[in-house]
Amino acid sequence: MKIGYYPGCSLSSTGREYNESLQVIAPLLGVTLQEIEDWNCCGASSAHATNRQLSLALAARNLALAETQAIPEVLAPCAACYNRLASARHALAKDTRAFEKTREVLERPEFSNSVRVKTSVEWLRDLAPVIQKKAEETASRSATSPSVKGLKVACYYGCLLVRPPEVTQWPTQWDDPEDPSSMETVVRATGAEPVRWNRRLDCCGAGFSLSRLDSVARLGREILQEAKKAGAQALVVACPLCHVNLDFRQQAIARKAGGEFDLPVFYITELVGLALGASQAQLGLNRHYVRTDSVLERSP
Amino acid sequence: MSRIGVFVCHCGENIARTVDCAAVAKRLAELPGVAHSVDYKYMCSDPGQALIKQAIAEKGLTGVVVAACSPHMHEKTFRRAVSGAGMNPHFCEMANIREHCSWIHEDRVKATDKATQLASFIVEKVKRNRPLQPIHIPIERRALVIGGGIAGIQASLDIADGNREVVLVEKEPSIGGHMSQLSETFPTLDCSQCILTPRMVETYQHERIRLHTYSEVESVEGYIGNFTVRIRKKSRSIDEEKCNGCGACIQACPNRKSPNEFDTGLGKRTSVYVPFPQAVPNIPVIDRASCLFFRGRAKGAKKDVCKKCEAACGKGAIAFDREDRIIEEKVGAIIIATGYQLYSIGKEQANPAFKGYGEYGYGTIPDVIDGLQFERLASASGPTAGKILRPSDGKEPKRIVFLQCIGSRDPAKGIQFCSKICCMYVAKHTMLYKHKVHGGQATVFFMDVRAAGKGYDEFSRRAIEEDGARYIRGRVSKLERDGEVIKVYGYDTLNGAPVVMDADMVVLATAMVPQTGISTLAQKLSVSYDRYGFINEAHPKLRPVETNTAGIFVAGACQAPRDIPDSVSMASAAAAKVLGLFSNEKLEREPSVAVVNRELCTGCFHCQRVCPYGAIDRFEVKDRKGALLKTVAEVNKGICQGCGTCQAACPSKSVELEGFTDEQVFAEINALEWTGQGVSDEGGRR
Amino acid sequence: MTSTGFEPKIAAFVCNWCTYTGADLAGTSRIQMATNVRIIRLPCTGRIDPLFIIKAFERGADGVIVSGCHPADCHYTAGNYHARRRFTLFNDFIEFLGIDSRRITFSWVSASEGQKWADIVNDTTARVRELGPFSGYRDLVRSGLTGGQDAGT
Amino acid sequence: MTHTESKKDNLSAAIRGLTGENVARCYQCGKCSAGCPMSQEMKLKPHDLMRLASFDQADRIFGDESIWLCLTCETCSARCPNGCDPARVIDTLREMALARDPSRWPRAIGAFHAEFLKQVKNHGRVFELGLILGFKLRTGRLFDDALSGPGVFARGKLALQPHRISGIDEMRKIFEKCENVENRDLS
Repeated sequence: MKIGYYPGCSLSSTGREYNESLQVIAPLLGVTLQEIEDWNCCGASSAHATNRQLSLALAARNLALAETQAIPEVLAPCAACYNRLASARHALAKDTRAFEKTREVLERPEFSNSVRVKTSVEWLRDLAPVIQKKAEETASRSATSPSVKGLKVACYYGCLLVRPPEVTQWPTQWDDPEDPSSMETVVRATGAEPVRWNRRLDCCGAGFSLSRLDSVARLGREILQEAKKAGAQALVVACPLCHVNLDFRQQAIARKAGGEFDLPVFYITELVGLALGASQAQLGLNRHYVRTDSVLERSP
Repeated sequence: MSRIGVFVCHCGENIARTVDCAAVAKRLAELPGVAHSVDYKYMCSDPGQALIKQAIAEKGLTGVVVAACSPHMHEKTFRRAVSGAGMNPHFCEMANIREHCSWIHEDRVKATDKATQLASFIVEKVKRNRPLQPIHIPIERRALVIGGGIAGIQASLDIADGNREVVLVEKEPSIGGHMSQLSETFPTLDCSQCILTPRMVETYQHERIRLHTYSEVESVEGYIGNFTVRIRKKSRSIDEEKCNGCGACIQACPNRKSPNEFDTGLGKRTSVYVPFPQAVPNIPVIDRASCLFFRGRAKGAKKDVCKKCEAACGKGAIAFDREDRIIEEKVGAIIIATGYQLYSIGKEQANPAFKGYGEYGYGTIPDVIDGLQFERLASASGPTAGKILRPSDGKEPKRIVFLQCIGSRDPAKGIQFCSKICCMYVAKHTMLYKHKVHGGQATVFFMDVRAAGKGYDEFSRRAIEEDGARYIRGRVSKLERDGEVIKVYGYDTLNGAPVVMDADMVVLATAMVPQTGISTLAQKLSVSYDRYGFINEAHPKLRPVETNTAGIFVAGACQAPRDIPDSVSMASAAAAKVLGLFSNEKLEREPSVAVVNRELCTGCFHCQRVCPYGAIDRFEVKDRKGALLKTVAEVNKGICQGCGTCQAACPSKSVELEGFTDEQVFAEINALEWTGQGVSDEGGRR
Repeated sequence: MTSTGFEPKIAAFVCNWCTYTGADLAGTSRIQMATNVRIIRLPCTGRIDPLFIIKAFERGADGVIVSGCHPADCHYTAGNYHARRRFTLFNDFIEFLGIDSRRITFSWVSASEGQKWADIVNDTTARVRELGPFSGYRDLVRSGLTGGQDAGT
Repeated sequence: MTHTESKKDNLSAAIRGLTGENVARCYQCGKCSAGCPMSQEMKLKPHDLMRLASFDQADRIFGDESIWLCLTCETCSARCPNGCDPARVIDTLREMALARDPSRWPRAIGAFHAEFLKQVKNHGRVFELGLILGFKLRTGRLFDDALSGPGVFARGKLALQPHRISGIDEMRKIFEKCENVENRDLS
């Protein structure tokens, strides 16, 4: 099986381990990732906040490249990139004027806006039976390697994976925007246990990661506190911006809150990778700020 | 040869100001077949009408054209007048030279020409009119009422007290509807059961009301005055004749775990049960889905299971093998009073357009309940004997939050309308809560308080001013279960600040939507309904309790959200309409209906497919020996409303609408050619 | 073709419940409009046979208006839907007959739309005046399409 | 509150023209502001912005930094009962604000957006190290955050060299066209 791949800027720097773990699990799941050649930044989070035409054009160039490279479906693991590409695709499909204008700006008259965009969550959810089967095989093969079985995790979707419903659930609804379950399905397939908690869809404030640290600290704190309260040993995310906020800034947030969270933050791909028997180093877990090995050893 | 009389009205100055009425009369006199043509100041006045009657007698007229105002205004007047002179009223027609001419033009020459021509159309038409006799249809003077809630009960009693028989069909085991579930009613706080129960008993005992509970309408055929209704009497698995309502079977039933529907799932009931103690009729029903005997049988158990009720019954009334029965009733009028149900915030929705509230947990948070559940908690006969207690742990909620407009006024969830009653019952709930939980705090999140009604606003203000309810203007973004409490994330738009509060219980004022299955019923009755399923009234102002199908009426919350007083008013209005209809032995209808020429009809039944009323039947033409020659269309005059769609669709031109035949319409069109101009003023009158 | 001084003759086929009543309202509201339109009242647009329109042209009309209740507002529930379907097909046919389809106005006017009725009357009159007199009806008669429908005295 | 008439700023019509959003649809229930994560930090909450926009109060909106505090998490739009899209309206208001007067941009947030777009324009992708350095230079916040700590490099999180895409000329052209105000029909 082949799928187009749009890594996005973060996956080559702050979110490197997201890319690394994805590259590890794709072949294990029988998937070939075909990276869009010469892709550009999707424009999140600055273009749409300042210049709508630019935000459409930046996203559309990638969709147009995928078309010319005969890629019908693109995996955009970064939630922000996914949201921008999906928003542009939706806007261009619904607004002929914007579509014409964008084709003109791109100087790509052949662009027909036919590419579908997928999140890593939807992609893995559809592969959940395969993941489960392979995870069980792996577990029976080696009882010694670190396992995620029974690890209590809080699935954190954040804001951009499922919102706004008109965009993310178009043209087909892949999950309930107010009560999603895809991430939990994937987590269960790995053998870990999703906990019930209350902040699955709230924004972590990553858009202000550099500019308004107090806001980011407040929003991050609420998420970490709720996850902890619900008995989670770790968080699972599908967005490099969320990861920066909740992993890298966790210590600073904890300091302000006057406590310690010690909640490792896994990319969903890392969790799948662990279940499939990949090593922590292969998956880039050593790049995390909050150490992950403690919970992995702890889980039975 | 026709002898048409033309009468041109001045309508005082209204027509004469811009139309030269004398010239019109003069020019029309020139038309072939016009025997008499005059103008007069007020044709509709008594002397004007006398003029027409006199001319009919003296000139031997065969038809009358009155060129005056709109036929919607005075057609009846003039038809009555010619009728008085012995002419068939359908030989009289009007040309509209006021609304369609003198009032909308200033140019006297052009207006006079136009008036002349408009009248000439009608002259040509009247030449081809045929005498029509009013259609008389016998009326079955009994009524069917569908739904035994307060609206159905009221309508049934009114009709029965008016000396006509009523067939009342209720799908639940007892009549009483939602009103029987309520604790106390606004704005008087009188006990719902106390005022309703006597009416339920009266309905049951009324000699002219035939009550079919646990029954549903299976099919409806016929038309006004002559409906045939098939009713499915669902099996109670109890012999209704033998049962004396002693309740021994209920005592004996070992399965006590089924959710009690009457208590909105808050309490439990046995498998053989009456929905509530005051149920009418007081005859139990066996719920086959939960009954041990029936479940055993469904699983194919070799031996009969349980049957404890049968052993306990002293009357031998348990009838496990009784099946549904279909009975037939003939009625002349039908009242739909099927009421409402509450919108659910869950993922599963009755109407695919409705969405549910994921942000409020889709109904999975146990202490988030709806208004009817609160009614049951507050009711002395309810599962908590009138104590306000949380379903999750039975504790008394010290902080209770009410959310208004849940579903209602929320197009994103699929409903745009206001449910009308929630503002009032929420105010009532805060009062009941305050009276029952001393020291408790009630908070209401609202968008507007809509308390229009006698004593309503005073009532809702009392909740705030006397009973201390806190009203916060704003919607709530989400509800979160946080241990034992529910976190409410709201916003106070009047104070300009977010509000986050802990609640022990949240009550949602969910929207009123029509009962499931209403569209199926409406289709059986061929009445129209809106996109939510509410039955459409024939006219929103002037015909509020009629539907667009003659003989079928509507009352209560199946037409739109209604409170009790509104439902009762509608029910009485519908009953008055039915009694009015029944005051005649026969029904007189306008004779403008379609007729089929059996000779020409080829039996293609195109007409049947386009007829909006299902008025086209099949008629078998047979020879003297009874051998079938052909099947042709036949119009049921009782059902036909006279739209003429069949005629335009008929390929063989074998169906004609009386009063608007092809011959008549083409004659009008042909008159377009005749200008009526250039006739000299000296032109004589014939 | 010069159209100076040309006053078109326009036949209007309207339903009794919506448009006729709407035209009554225009009258009671004293809304002034062109004098060129002659209304022929029918119970419902469902009753309107396309032949009526052809016949009108044959008998000297330069334009035709067909107007009934708004969709979903039909007094007879669905008559106007049948009419609409019929006239969609008819529209293709009319050009084939050599009648400029701009000579025909199809519209919906409810009982409360007096002003809309006046606008339709004025717009249609102006448009048909622009198009000039319709002279093609003799050709129509010759084509035999409307022959035999003549309902003389 | 008093609304001064400002006919020349027909803001609601401009928003409708650009986005199709009818701000008059907002019935001020406040559900957006109830769920907004930034609402407690904003002087003008989402529903206030909708209200002011429908009364064409451009000066009051653009004279405040609230629009810049929106994170575009879309909670407001996802939950609006009446089908409004406050997030989209706020995006449009920001774009209008910049077109009117770029200096109104709050310093830190503006610096971030400006530096971000500069990165995209110059390289086609965001060079995060460059973004951070550029941001810090623009704001003077050289030492107030630990994102420059040695751990970042040790973990290989930040690439030291920007990657430049080959279609960079095309990118620049896109930027030029989109930055041309006439091309954006902003009123």
